[in-house]
Amino acid sequence: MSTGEVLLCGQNITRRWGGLVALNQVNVELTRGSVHAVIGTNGAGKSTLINILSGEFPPSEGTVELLGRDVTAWQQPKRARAGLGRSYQRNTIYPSFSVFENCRLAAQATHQKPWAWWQSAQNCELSCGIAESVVARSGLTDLRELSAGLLSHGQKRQLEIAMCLATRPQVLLLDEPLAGMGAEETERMLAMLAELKNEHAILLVEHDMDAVFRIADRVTVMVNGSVIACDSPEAIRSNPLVQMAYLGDHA
Amino acid sequence: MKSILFRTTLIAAAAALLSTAAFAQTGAKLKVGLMLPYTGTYASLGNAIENGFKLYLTEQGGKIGGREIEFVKVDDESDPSKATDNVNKLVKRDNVDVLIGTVHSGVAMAMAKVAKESGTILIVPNAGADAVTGAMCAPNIFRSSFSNWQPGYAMGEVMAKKGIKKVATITWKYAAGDETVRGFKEAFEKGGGTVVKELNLPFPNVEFQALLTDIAATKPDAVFTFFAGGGAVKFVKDYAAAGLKKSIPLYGSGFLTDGTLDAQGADADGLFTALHYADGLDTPKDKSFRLAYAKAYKLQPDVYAVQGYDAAQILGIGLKAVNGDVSKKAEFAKAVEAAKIDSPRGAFSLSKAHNPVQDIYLRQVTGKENKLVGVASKALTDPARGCKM
Amino acid sequence: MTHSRSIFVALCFALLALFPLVSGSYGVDFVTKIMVFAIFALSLELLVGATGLICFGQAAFFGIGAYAAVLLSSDTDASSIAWLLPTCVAAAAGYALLVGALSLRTKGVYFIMVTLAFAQMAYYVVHDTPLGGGTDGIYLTLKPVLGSWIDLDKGNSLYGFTLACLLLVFGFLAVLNGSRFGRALAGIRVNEQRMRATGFSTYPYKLAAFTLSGGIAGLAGFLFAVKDGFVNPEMMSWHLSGAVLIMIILGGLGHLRGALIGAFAFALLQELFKSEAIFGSFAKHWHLGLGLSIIASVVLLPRGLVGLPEQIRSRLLGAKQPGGTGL
Amino acid sequence: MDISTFLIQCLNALQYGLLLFLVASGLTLIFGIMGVINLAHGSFYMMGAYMAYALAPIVAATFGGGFFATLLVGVVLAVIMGYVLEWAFFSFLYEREHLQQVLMTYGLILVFEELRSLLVGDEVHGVEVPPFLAGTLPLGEMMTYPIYRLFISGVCLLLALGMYLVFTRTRLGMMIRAGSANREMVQSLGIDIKFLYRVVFAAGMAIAVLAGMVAAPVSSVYPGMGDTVLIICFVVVVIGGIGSIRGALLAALLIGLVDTFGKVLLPQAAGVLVYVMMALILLWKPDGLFKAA
Repeated sequence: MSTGEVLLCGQNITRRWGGLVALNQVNVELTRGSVHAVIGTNGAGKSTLINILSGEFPPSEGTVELLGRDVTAWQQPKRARAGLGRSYQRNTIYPSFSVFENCRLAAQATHQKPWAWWQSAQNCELSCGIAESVVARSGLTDLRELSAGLLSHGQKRQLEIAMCLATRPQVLLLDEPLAGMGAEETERMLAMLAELKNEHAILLVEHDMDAVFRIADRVTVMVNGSVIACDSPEAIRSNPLVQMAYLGDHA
Repeated sequence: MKSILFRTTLIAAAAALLSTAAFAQTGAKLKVGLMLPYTGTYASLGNAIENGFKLYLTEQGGKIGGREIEFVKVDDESDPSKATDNVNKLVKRDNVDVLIGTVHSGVAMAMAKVAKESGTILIVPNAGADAVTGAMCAPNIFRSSFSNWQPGYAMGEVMAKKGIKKVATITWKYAAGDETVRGFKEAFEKGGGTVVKELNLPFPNVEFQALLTDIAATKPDAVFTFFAGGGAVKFVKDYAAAGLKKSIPLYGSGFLTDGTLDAQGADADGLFTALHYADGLDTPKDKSFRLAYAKAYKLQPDVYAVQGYDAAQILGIGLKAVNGDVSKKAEFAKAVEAAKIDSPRGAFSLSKAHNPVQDIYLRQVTGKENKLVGVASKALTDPARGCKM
Repeated sequence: MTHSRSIFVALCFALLALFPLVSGSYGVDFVTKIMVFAIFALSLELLVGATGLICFGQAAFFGIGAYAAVLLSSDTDASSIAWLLPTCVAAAAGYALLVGALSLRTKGVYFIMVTLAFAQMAYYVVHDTPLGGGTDGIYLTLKPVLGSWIDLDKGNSLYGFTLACLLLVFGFLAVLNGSRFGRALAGIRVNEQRMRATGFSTYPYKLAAFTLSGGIAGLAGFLFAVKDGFVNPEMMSWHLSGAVLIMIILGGLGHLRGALIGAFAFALLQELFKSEAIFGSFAKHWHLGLGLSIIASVVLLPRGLVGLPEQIRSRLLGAKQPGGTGL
Repeated sequence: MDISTFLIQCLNALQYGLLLFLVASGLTLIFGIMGVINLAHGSFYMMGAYMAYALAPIVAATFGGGFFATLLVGVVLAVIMGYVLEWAFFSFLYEREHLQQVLMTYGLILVFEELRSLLVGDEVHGVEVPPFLAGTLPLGEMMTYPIYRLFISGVCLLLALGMYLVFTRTRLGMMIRAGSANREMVQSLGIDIKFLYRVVFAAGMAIAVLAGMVAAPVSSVYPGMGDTVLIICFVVVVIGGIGSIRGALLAALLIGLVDTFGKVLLPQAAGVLVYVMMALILLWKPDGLFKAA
């Protein structure tokens, strides 16, 4: 599994809402084994970028390639089945289901077999097996039977990541996974991301600058829908354009 | 001690024997199932029919054909989808001897089917669906009201005789409307007239403006219509408001102005309608009926009350002939078929298909009443198409 | 299904099986009608309770099943259930497929109104055109039979046949809710966006659920037409779509038992308030009693009748830990 | 169909559309803006019609008021009833599922229908047009047009403009729209949302009752009349786009057009046309014609 293989790339992606240009000729590449962070002020177009890459809605111009195939026209479910998992800024989980059932249902997406109505979903070894492993991996084992709605905010974010992993994706688009997390929970999440990095290509949209510069291999900075810089973390930190536009005068 | 015990059981047995004997001698109460609309748009018609029926009962001293009556009432809500269950409630659960009902034609059709299968005597006090005494006719099914065909046909004859040539018809697109207009067309075209336009709208839609404008555009010599209840009130007022009343005379079946005159007010003045009852018949029977009804219920009787009253009379005639034994169906039917029913509307008899052969009166609205003008057609018999009895 | 719930359901079906032995022919007819409406309520429960699709036109599929049963039967010889029943179910499912394919493009209240629109279209086609025999309806002269051992003309055999259908539909839906397809429907109800993000194309699932629900409603329509031997356009009116929706909400959404309990409760409440024995002349105003008891159920039973035992238990034993998959 | 008949039919279509908007206006408020699925809207309309019939003699007897005095008394009564109704039956329903509102308002339909039967009986009634509005205008050589129908159209346009201005141009309107979008947020901003909803519900009911009273002389008063308008009111609100008053007005006019010309040109399909149109519009624009307000 060679690192550096490009799994997902978006070429001059543009998105217009009537007169407003939300994204302007954005290029982005995700390579296996690396975390590509995208930072920028609110309204820079980060979420719009993730939504277009994940297929939530199509770009006005530009193309998206996943594992070498042009998926621009593909709907979100088809891209997800092709190996693209994503998490949302506002956690989207199944509050009334148990933690285990959340993961099991996500795992079921890879082999749905809807016609097999006589088989109970609970004893489908494949989805239960995957669910067991992702629950363990995200440290939620002791909360396994609890209704997801009763988890703390941090635990819900971890559950969302676990549900992404349950679909066996190759590319992960994470929308502010650290938002609202305590220090100890942030550490555990960064550890998980570091571990995930080897097998997956990760896009990380995040505001927590320390975390970004600790984990990211490449950083893209966006302002008002366009990319003003895309480089290694160190180069970005010392780039005058970025400082002036984003970090203010302190470096 | 034993003897006392013996004596009491003897007396108890005798008493029990006596009561059952007495019970048999006067005959158990006749169970009459009243299936009428007590809720919804036809609720007032249901009340009028029940009042008319009970008036005859009180006049006969609480007995009909020598038997006391026990009423079992069911609200049919004028909903055909619930009709079969409501009828089964009366026939199977309460096993009534006689069924009286109903107003809505769809419900009456379901009642006719159950009555035909179970053999229970059914007297229809209003629903005018031709099929009840047509395709669905049966020895145990009678009707004390009319068939939709009759008022339509009578008015067709009247308008043809008046020399009216071009007529437009307008009604709701449901059984009562279609059958009345069909009856009208048959008589009117036989009398040399032509129906230039047949307008109809979905039931219970009451937006008439578009069709009134269409009538004005076709400029017929006259308009024939069938509406009842709230629809009749609105149509007459809209027709007058649209200024058509002065230019194109409006004729209709009696239900256009029966029980709705105070709601319609002056807009209904002068309208000609045809029905088997009218105000101011002043025959002795009608006068005594109206007096008794007004005294009993503090309101004026309408055609529905008359039909309820006559349903009771038909039951009385049949029961007398079989002296209270309802199981003798054939004699019951034969007696009723032969009888002449002395009704407030005027004496009438039942046709072979058990629909009233009656005079249809021409009436004109004057002073909030449907005043009798003349007889539209004498002893009109429903053709009872499709009846194989 | 947890232990206590399956015992309750088994008890219900046992009672239903024994009922004809103790009741007269009217009671058999009456309970047959309620069971037909229970099947009809179960079909809507699959849509509203399991998938979260509130359909306000279910009476159209019910009516199509009923009209198909009457229009396809001949007056000379009794048609066989073997082909008539599947055809009626297929006819209703076919219309459901068409309506679903179009209406599932809309969401929320708009979906409710589009399903109502398609149901009203079916109603007016039957009400205004000769196809449906007009407003007075049509008669079913000979009731269907199956070989020599099921004759639906006899009350008790129709009762048994309807009970068997209810049992089959209930069992099928219970298994289906537990299957992968059922869990996917539950996921769509709770959070459709997450389902799409994990890779479920939700439109085909919803369409399959809509068509299946239409077919089951068609089965209920078939049974109703055979029971009455008479079909009328009012069977497709929005009043019936509303009534069946009220049944499953009254019973409690999200539970198959809710549909069962709701159908029985709605019918028995009406009988209670209509009975002359209890209310005498006030029975004429039975709408008032029914309306007040429905309002009381909304105030007192937020989760419907099915939630009653749990509510009582939680009030007696202090708050219970809610969890697990509701069934 | 010559030109003069065509013009008269257009006038009929316009007038029916405006009447439809008037009847559905209370629903655009309670269902459209507040998001409460109110099946009892038909009952409110029926209540208005019966009030116009029953209150007229009482108002005339007590302080000799005419048509407008009866309207005023009716609206005041409706506001009080709406206020109490919201407090008693709706205040705890906003957090609950939409379907709980459906069940509650279904119960209310049954209760109102029976109270009407108990209080006023089951007969059919008519309501007299006030004398100074009773005249007619000549229309084409055969027909005349009742002035009262023009009065109704006037009331409707006034109401549409008033509601539109209140909801889009005033702070109250903005608060109400915010409340229906996110109830908790508005509450946290310190606005007493409970009182606000009670006022809006009372206003919605008052408008529905006013519509019933104004339309009574034309629609006549009969049992079950609320039932016939209920579905068409929801069609108007939904086609127009939930929460949009402009949308509801346009939808009402569209239905007026389709229904009027449908009856004349395609009589057998008259019943189906409105629903075919609704299905087409919602499939073309799944969120109705206009966005909110």
